[in-house]
Amino acid sequence: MALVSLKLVTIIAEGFLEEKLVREVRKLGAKGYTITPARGEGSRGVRASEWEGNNIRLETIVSPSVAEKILNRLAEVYFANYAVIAFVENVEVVRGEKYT
Amino acid sequence: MALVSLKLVTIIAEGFLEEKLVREVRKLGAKGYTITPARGEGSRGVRASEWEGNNIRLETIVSPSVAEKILNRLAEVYFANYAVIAFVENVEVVRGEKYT
Amino acid sequence: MALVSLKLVTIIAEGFLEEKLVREVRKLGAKGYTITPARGEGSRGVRASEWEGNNIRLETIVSPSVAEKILNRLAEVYFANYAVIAFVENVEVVRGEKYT
Amino acid sequence: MDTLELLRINLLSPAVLAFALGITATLVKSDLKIPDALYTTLSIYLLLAIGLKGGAALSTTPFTELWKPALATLILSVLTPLLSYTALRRLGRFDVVNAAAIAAHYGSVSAVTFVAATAFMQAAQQPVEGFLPTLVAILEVPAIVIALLIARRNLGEGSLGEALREIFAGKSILLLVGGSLMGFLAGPEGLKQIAPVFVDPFRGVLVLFLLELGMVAAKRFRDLRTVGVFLIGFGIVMPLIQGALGVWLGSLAGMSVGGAMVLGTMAASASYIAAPAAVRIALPQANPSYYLTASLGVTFPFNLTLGIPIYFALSRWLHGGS
Amino acid sequence: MDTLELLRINLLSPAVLAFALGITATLVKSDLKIPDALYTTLSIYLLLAIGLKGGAALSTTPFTELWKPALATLILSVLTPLLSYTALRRLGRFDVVNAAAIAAHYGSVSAVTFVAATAFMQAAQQPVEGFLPTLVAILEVPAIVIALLIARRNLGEGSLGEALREIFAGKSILLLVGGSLMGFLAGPEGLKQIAPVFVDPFRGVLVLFLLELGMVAAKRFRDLRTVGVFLIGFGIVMPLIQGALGVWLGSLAGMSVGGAMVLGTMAASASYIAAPAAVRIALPQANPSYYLTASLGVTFPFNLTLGIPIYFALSRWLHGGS
Amino acid sequence: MDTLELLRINLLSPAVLAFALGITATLVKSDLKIPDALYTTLSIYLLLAIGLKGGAALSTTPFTELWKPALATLILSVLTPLLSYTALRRLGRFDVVNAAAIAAHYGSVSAVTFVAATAFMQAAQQPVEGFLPTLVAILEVPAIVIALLIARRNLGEGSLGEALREIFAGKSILLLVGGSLMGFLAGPEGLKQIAPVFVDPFRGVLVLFLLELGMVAAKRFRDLRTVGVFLIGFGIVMPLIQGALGVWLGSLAGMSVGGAMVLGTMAASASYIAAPAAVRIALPQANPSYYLTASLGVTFPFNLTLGIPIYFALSRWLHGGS
Ligand SMILES: Nc1ncnc2c1ncn2[C@@H]1O[C@H](COP(=O)(O)O)[C@@H](O)[C@H]1O
Ligand SMILES: Nc1ncnc2c1ncn2[C@@H]1O[C@H](COP(=O)(O)O)[C@@H](O)[C@H]1O
Ligand SMILES: Nc1ncnc2c1ncn2[C@@H]1O[C@H](COP(=O)(O)O)[C@@H](O)[C@H]1O
Ligand code: NA
Ligand code: NA
Ligand code: NA
Repeated sequence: MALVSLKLVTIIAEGFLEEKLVREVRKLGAKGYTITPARGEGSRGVRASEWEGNNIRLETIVSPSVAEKILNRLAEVYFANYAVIAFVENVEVVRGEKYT
Repeated sequence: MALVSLKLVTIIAEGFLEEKLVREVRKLGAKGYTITPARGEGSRGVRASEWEGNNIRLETIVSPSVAEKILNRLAEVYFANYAVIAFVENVEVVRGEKYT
Repeated sequence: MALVSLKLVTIIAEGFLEEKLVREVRKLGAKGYTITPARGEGSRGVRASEWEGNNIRLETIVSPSVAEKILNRLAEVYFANYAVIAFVENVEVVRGEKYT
Repeated sequence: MDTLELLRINLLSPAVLAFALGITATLVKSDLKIPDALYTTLSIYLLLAIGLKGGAALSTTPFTELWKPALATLILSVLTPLLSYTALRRLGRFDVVNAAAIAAHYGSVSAVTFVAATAFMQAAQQPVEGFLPTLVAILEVPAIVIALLIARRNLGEGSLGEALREIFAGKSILLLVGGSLMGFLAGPEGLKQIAPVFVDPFRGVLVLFLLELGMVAAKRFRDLRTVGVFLIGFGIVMPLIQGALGVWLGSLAGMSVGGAMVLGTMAASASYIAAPAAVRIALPQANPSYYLTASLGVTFPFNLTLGIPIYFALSRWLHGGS
Repeated sequence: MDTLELLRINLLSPAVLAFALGITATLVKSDLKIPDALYTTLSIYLLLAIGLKGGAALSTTPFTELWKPALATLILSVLTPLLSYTALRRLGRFDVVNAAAIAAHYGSVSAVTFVAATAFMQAAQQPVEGFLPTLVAILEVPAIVIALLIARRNLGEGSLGEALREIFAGKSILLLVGGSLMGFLAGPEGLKQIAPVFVDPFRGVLVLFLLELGMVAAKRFRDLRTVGVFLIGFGIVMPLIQGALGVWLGSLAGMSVGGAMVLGTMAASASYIAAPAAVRIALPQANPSYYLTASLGVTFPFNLTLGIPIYFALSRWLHGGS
Repeated sequence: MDTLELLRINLLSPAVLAFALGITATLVKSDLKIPDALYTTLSIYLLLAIGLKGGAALSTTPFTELWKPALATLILSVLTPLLSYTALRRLGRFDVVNAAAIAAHYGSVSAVTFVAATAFMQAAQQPVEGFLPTLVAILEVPAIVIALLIARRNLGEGSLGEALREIFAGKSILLLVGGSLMGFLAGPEGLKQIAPVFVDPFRGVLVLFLLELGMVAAKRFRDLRTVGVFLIGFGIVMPLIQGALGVWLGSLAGMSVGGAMVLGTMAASASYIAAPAAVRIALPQANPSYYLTASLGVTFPFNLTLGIPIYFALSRWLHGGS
């Protein structure tokens, strides 16, 4: 089984950003994504999201360059005004071509 | 605290495969698993799973050899006809013997 | 984009421990956490948690030293009597100062 | 009441309006989302309630009244999947697997369409046979089995056994058959105790269900282009043929105007709970875009809006009515 | 019935008691949790039910009866956000963004407060105009738009277009307006079919909803210290002013004692479904602690417990009653 | 009606049939799943509804009528955990922790068994005291506390304080006691307003609940082998003893045939909401397989099917009936 090394970008954000974030990662080159419902606390206090559903946890497996683009975009547009965090991990997948 | 290095295999799949996949990973040597509800999009279009609940995200911590067996099995039987992806990461755990 | 390496500690535990675990990780130095609902099986049999909701999957991004403290605390107090597992991964984040 | 008036009554019923609202919600990209848990709860409720009512009615129906409609239903359950399969293979040039998969859906029944038909009969103050829900269970299973058998015969192997187990143990049949048994054993007396949950709110619950189905159907609309013109036409013409067949066989079996109309609607409807589950297990190679888009994106809206009054007009005409 | 008696009736109503139970649950750190899916379901239900009832009533209301109350409502929807904005800027020294954000909430309506007011009128056996729910829809939107326009004029650009789309396609307005249309088209006859779901259980469902809102409001209490004394005072005084204005305009428009009281309560209430969503999109820089704590932690409990009987007493007094 | 006829009525009640359907679903490995949110919603509903009804009845019950049954209940709440503990230690040779954990469950009450008993009384047209739900709250707590005290005395330390807080703030007691207070304060007048939600659908909701409980109980069946023959026997004999005790004390306290029967059923039942939560906190070393399998896999099905008619026959016999 030939494994390919790729990046797993995980974004945790207030729920109402879901559609926006999906559009962003798709536009930046992600071929797919997975969302799980989440809740949590960080440095921000109350959020509107309490009223629009909770947080989401969005994962997308992408090439290193796409991962960087996603982080850049988040830092530019979202980190200031919204409750969002993101982190990157190395993962190994079968069928590497599916993700790039 | 003695930490042991193991593999975390994450499988994202259409929900109706849950029982099947749990049986598979158990048979291949996993000692436990965790499932979170998920939804997502990839290269496949519509799936029956929309009607049978959404995706699942199955995680299992296993030895490297079991991880390989799981990936092989998925590639053989599931990748062709079902909406399934899988990836592997390195994790460190306490009580390494619990997982092997 | 300057990325910082940190530890992602994931704890999977029976649901009724939620408040306790959140208090613990906060006290040991975590600046935030994210919880997703989960279910699973391991080496323990039936759990009361079946009746108090299912498992939770708690993630927190912390410095290596805090990660160690969390694992130590779990090993000391929780591993014996409760259905709990934990594992640690390396992740890269933007805005490293947010987490420490 | 002429056919136009019936059409108006149907289109302005709360159920159809809720369906339209659901479609609108998707088209304007509303953030309205029906929680999964609610959708599942409503499905469980509808199937169980259909079963309970049918079973309770059955317990007071003499067998002499029942056997002819039951036989008509069985005949439908064999004829309709064969009809669909042949049309899809010959005229639509579908391959074996996809033709069988779609045929399984059109042979089987949509529980919600059934409920909408009975709600319409209530609104039109047309009495129907109490045992009708029992016929849903009779019609639902054989069609799926036959379609899978066809595919299997043509393909060689395939895990038919597991698929059959899946169909019978599947929640859809389990609740329908289980509910019927419960209703039969508890009788009308037992049903009365739980009527404030399983009888009175029935039509109101249907409104919530159709709100969700409208949203789902609208999502299917996007795939209409992919599935091609043939399948869209099939999704409208086949219900008309199967519906007419159902109304006719029901009338032959001595059913009332309302009963024959509901049987016709059942025959015309395409399953989207039991059939997709079974097909996904037995024929994983089949493309869900075809069968889900046709049954949910075309046939369901057609039956709900135009089909139901048409089948009723047909039944009245066959019964010599106005 | 004097005002004290009204207060007693209100405080001991199942709805207010459920709110108190919810607060208690949070204060004693109970593990009671209302599932998200239930909360969403209840919201969908309440909004749809309000719409349906209003629409059905509208379909039998002559326009001559409607236009004056509708105009009064429109005037309220323009006046109240301007009033709030001015008070917040001048007296509270809030910046433009936060003042506009809070004003959007206080200009708009809280559906649950509206429902609690009508339930109270039912308990006090005071008839109200059937078309009142329609006024909710009229009052909800313009206030939000006006508040966002103010912020935009002062800030330069901003995605107002998207915010407007969000408001109109947002589930809150979609269900309210969609439900009204459904009710209007289906009429009282259609509503009767679904009454066991959308009419009879209304007040019982409100109890479940308020249990949850009590828990949420109690969580807001923790932030009371952060938001400062001014905002707390604002959260009590502004409803009284807006409520009085609403009762007075309603009376001028010829509404009944009960109708004017409910319109006053609507004016006095602060939105926490439609407004937060719109503000989060259009003014993401605004601090949610301010607007959520004020509307949920102060104004909602105030209106629910004391406000409602006060607005009623006021309406009776304005109508020359005891 | 002789005992056999009562048995038949009970076994063919919708509630028991739903339980059987749930068991079947698990045994045939159906994909039927009751959403977590629905299960939680049903629990909240049942506990709140029990409380509301009890409280409203209490508000019109003179204290002279109440004190004897309340005292009988208190006595039961002390006797039954001691009885269970002794039997488990002496005859079953369980260690202190597990014996105390199981005793906490058998001393406490199962709300669903209580509801099933009152539904059975309704079906058998046997009137019962309105204040019975209040006794549930009285019986639920002390037994758990006593069992935990025993364990603590024998073990030395243990976080009993936290466990007590957990019990009282736990959702089960909070809703039961909170609901009772709400019912008491709102009175029968207030209850009437919310009856379409909290009174009329009660038995229908029970059907959904028992469907889920059947599925859960059937999962417990797998552990029956692990827990051993003694515990299975205990799960059948102890309810009979405690049930007889309850019926007898109830009769002594002057309760009616129906009331004494329900009190007996309460005593016979084993908790599986409040007790597991408390035990998990205070005695985390106890093995949940024992207490959950015994209470859910043995005692609950036994009481639901055979126990309820037996306790009724006993009560009629003690009251000198046929
Ligand atoms: N250190 C952390 N570890 C894990 N999740 C976090 C952490 N900090 C924040 N989060 C998540 O990110 C969301 C937004 O964070 P914040 O913007 O800090 O409020 C929170 O609601 C949490 O779900
Ligand atoms: N690049 C990706 N990153 C994260 N999740 C993915 C990705 N591609 C696919 N998935 C998930 O895997 C499921 C099946 O993918 P597919 O077979 O490509 O439709 C999707 O529904 C997503 O949940
Ligand atoms: N090998 C494993 N991989 C992933 N999750 C596990 C594993 N073992 C246990 N778990 C999770 O941890 C929970 C508690 O485990 P245990 O204490 O072994 O019963 C289980 O319910 C699973 O959700
Ligand atoms: Na059909
Ligand atoms: Na207002
Ligand atoms: Na007991």
